[in-house]
Amino acid sequence: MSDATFLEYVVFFSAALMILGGAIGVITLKNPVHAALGLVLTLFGVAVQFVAQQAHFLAAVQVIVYAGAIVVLFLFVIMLLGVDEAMDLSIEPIPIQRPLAAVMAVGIVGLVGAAVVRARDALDINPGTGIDVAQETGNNDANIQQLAANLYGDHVLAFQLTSVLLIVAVAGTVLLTRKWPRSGDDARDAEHESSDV
Amino acid sequence: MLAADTGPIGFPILTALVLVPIVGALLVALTPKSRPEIPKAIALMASVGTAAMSIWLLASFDTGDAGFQFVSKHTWIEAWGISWHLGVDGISLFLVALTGILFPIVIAGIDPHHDEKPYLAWMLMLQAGVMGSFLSLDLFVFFIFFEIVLVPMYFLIGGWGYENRVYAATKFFLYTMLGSAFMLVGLVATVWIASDDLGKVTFDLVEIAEGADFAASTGRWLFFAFAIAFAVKVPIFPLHTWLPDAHTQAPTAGSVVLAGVMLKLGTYGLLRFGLYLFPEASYWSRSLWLTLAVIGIIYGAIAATMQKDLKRLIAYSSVAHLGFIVLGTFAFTTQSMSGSVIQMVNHGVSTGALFLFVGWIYERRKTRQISELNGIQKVAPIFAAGFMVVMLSSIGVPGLNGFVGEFLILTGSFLTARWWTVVAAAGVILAALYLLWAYQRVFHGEPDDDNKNFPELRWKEGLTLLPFLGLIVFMGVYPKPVLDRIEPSIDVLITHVEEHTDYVEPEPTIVVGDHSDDESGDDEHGDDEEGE
Amino acid sequence: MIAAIEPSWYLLLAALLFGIGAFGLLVRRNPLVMFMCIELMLNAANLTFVALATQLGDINGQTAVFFVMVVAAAEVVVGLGILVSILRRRPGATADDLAELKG
Amino acid sequence: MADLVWLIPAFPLAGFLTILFVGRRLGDPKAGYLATAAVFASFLVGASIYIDLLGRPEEERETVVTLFSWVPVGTLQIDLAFLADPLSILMVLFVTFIGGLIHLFAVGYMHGDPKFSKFFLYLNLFVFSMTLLVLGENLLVTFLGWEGVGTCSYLLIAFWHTRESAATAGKKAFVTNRVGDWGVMLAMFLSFQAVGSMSYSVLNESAETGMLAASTASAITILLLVGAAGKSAQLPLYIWLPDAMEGPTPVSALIHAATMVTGGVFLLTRINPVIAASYDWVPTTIAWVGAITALFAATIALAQNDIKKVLAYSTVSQIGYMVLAIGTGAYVAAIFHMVTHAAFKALLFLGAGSVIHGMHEEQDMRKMGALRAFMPITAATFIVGWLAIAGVPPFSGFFSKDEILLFALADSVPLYVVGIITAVLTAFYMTRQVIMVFFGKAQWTSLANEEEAPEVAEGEPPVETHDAHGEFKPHESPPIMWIPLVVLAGLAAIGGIINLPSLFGIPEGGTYRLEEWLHPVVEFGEAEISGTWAYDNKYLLVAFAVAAALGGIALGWAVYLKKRLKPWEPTLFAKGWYYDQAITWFMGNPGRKGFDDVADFDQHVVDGAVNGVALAVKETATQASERQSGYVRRYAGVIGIGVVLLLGWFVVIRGIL
Repeated sequence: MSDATFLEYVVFFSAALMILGGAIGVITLKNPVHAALGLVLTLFGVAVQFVAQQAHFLAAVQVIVYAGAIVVLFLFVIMLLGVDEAMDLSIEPIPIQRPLAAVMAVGIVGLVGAAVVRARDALDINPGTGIDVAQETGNNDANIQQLAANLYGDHVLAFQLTSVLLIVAVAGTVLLTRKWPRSGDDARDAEHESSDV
Repeated sequence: MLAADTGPIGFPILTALVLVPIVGALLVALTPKSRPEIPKAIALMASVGTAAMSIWLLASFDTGDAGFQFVSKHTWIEAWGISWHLGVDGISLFLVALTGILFPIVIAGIDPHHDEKPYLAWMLMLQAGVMGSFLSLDLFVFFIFFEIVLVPMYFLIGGWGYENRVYAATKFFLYTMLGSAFMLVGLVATVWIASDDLGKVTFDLVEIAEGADFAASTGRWLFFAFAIAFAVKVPIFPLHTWLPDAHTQAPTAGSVVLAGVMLKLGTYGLLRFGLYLFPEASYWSRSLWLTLAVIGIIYGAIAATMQKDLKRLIAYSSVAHLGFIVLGTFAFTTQSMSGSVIQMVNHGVSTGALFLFVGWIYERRKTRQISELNGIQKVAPIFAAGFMVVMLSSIGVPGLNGFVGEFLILTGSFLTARWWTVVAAAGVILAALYLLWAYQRVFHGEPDDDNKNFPELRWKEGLTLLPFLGLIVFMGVYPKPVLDRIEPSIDVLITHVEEHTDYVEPEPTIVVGDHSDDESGDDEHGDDEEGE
Repeated sequence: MIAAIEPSWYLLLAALLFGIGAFGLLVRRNPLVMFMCIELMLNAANLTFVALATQLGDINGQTAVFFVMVVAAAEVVVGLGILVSILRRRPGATADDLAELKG
Repeated sequence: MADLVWLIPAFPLAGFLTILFVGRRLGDPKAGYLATAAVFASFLVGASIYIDLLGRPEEERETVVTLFSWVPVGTLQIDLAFLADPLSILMVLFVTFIGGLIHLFAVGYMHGDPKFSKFFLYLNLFVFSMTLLVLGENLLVTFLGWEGVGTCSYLLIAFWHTRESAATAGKKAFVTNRVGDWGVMLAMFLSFQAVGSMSYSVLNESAETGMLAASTASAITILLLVGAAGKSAQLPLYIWLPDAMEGPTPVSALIHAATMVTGGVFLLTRINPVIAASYDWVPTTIAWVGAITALFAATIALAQNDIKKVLAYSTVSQIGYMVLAIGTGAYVAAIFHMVTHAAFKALLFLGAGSVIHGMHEEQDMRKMGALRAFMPITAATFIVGWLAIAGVPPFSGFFSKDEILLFALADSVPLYVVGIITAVLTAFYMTRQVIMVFFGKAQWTSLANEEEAPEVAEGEPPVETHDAHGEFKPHESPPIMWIPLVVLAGLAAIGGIINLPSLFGIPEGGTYRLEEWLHPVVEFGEAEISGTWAYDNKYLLVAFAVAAALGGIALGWAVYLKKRLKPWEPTLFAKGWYYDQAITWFMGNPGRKGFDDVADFDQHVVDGAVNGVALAVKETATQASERQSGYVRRYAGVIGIGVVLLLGWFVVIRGIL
């Protein structure tokens, strides 16, 4: 493995800064709209990190699906429900929740970090079949093609099931959020309820 | 021991005995609500069909054969050595027959008063469970049926019972489940440990019992795991308190079935899965069981005497009667164990009939309190006469069925457990006391205003009662056909115990006619010979 | 040749991101923000996947990320649907107000 | 002919079944006649078997008829088998004959009772059971009859069950008998353990050949004595018999005087070789149980005012004599007294029944008197019975009692003294009864107009179609009732001929007929008394016995008729030495409380423990569920801590580092 170039360090650290800054923004900003914007920042940072690791397709999906669709959905819901008023973060109703959270966060980061640091040399480099990289193969679509082959080959069944999952999720959401008639002709309602539940 | 696939006839009758009620239950459950008469018809057909098959089984049972007959064996889960292994021998034959006969009578003769469809479905399910428990020769299959039995009974008590039914049903379920938990652990451990001896994992009862040789300490732990489950089910003192509640709160049919066949799952289990699997441990711990049995006999009788609720009184009398069965089981003689088996059937018949009467009394008077009943014999003499016959059978008057079992148990137990028997025989006095006293308070005297219109025995009730009375008299006068079928299997079981322990079944001290014996004889003749 | 940056750097970054997300999940009461924190944690996981896929030279890691995204999308859809129906009945509810499972 | 012995129980059984199914249709009095006919048919079969046996040599007078195998398990093989031998056939003869007469009497006595047919249903069942008892070839068949008669006794005592006292008396009889049955059952078990059989022949043979150890024989005997004490109403279990007088009078005569209560004596006679094989103290114990009971019951009878209670205690006392005879090895005398007692006591009871009937259900002797003019036949027959029981020669009781006293003296002097005192008392209290009922001044005229008549008009169950009750007047019973009385009086008078002693030139060949007849049965156990002082002085003993009887009568005469002496009837005697009260008190108070305590213990301690466990689980669960705050963030936090701990375990402890 060749040493990283300066540019790569710049990219890594600036992206890391985006990620962590956005994440801290998410958890500290009182207004949920601002928090959502912090999330966008993080997601973009992650996309950058994907690009840096030659996972171009995932980076694109990350931007389109996450930053595009999901965050928009968040914002949409915030606006729909009108919950964008700020919340006082200085109060904590549940006793010792924050120390608990702190212990947990520090514990996870510390332990995982310690493990990663100690194990950095233990991992084999590239024992697998290898990842196609555009620069090396000369094929600009190398990453997409390799991913597609893997997805439609080894994981085709799981892929099919994700489509089922999405349909169920959509259908379930529609059912969940639909407003059912409260009263009125009971018989028809009851039948409705029972057939749907 | 292991015959071919199905037995002398090509038809797998034992499987059918289990499946017909299950299919009946499913069919009943599937019938539409709009046709209330169909479930009854289906239930009757299924149960009568089962009864017919069990009677046919009785008739074609090979009397001299001690082993399992009509064996049906099919591999089910090969990896764990589980197979659908059914068989019947002298010990289970009459319990199977009783199960087969009791249910159609109960289904036809007792009206649940509401929600007949689920009631019938549960009844059939219960029959299948009990049937399966009596027939299984595979530990796994047995356990499944043993547990299945709880579910219908829980719903029958909870759904069709009396004022405190939910409490009673829950108590019944939890208490029995607790015991079964021990058994499940013991069962898995048994199979696991036995696999060392057998070289393979198998749940087959016969293979384990014949092939495995547990170390004494291991066998004792395993035995107790099983025995606790059965002791709760029997119930043996001091694990009996679920029984009065369950009996009192259960609907009439539930009580009849509970007393008639379900309690026998415990005593049958002790014989089949206690003594047969763990002869060493059961022989080693016999003093404990004998003592508990005798305490149960006396204690149950005393507690019965003071009950104010007629149904509760009979429930406590069951505790006493089942004490006799346990006594006979752990006395390890041909007579006592045959007596135990026949007493299981006899107790089922006579106590079942007593519960029928209490149910009828409740239907008429809406009370079971002894203090609110009096003088019934004057207004309903036939009703009273029927009760009297059943009661005398329960007391153990010779010539009626109750006596044969008690007599054999006590005679046999006297050989190996003399002082226990001396005390247990006193339970016979108490049995007369509590039943006659109850009879006097309920039936004798001048009826008061509430009781003077007590309706006489109805035709339908009489017809329901008739099979019980027939069995009571027949089994009391001519028990030989029954005993002939029981004895070979008991002999095999005792031999099995003798092979695994230093126990030797005692013989009579003096054999008259054989004058070659030393004339002076052993002067002590065994006063201390067999005692503990 | 790819990824001159050592994979463990990515892993450390992912651990930090995960820790922040988890911390936020525990301290924020707004259910929407809690959802966002979950997204942060998922992204931390994705980052790990990609980093290890690169290090091990195994495309399956990237495939897993793909699936995680799909599931995340589905989860957000359903979760937000639930939130909408809850908040419609009880406007302004925080996570602490939804304590019906109290024993 | 002896092979047809099964017919003897078959007839009453057939009668029972017939009445069971069509009894109500037959009604009053046909059902009664049917029942009577069934019993007499048994008597005829018994008589022909008797003749058959008589024609055989002595050692062949024993036939076993096996009907079927009853309880066969392993070494225990019990057949439902009958033994026709001199003892059983003798028992059958007197049971069925006297039983038949009592049936006949009952047809008249129970006339008009709404449960007429049921009464004969029970009576036939009783006779069936009684014949099983005496014909049984083994202990178990006897026990079948034993319990059967006990059950019938229960049913018949409680026949008028709407009366609280009758119901209680029935229950008491059954339960007390069960105490005795406990002994019989244990004796059966012991017999099986010792000889592997319950058959009399095996048991007796093993005793005769000396193979039965004395300890076992003693235990069997004592346990059977417990059973006999229950069934034959001996101390300490006699308490049920006086109460049993709550039953209809024919029942008292049949069951509680003539037949059932002698079952214990029969059983002990049946196993006489076993008694002989016992330790010496065993027969002595039996004798003393009998002697003390005889004296004890006689004292109580002195002070009873109920006409049936006197006879009940007298029965206890007389059976005490029989048990005394058993204990002294006088089996023939015991059976002899049993037969004569059956005759005269049945006579006395039926006479009492006739009196009660004539007095419109009055049982208190203080309200009787001078009845001989109104009921001449009853009075005459009653007097015969009185002389017989008092032991006045040549009535039957004299001979049988004399035999017993002879054996008693041969055994020990104290036994004889007790026996003689009892004889005096017997003569005395019977005289008292006869005088109070039939002689003296009529005590009923004054009562009649005041209170008695309306009370009768209300009607106890056996309502007779009497004349109008405006004028109270005792009346003689109808012929169907007095004919049995006359027959029984004849038997009571001349019954002694079956076993005349060789006294006073009684012709050779006429003496000791019963002894010869029973010889094969009691050969082994019968005591040998020839050569003892008592035997050599038997004329003296006869004189003593006659003096005792006449003395007792004279004393009674003087006290109750001539009023020369003040009657001495202490409350202690009237209350039966407070024995019954003590037991009743014990059962009612500490006994009942103990039972209640056990029931409470079950409710609160045993079940309480179960419910306590359930409660503890519930409490713990409630506590635990309060930890469930419902805050999803708290849950997440706890999960997080778990994750940290798990990570810590992997990373630090498992040492990935």
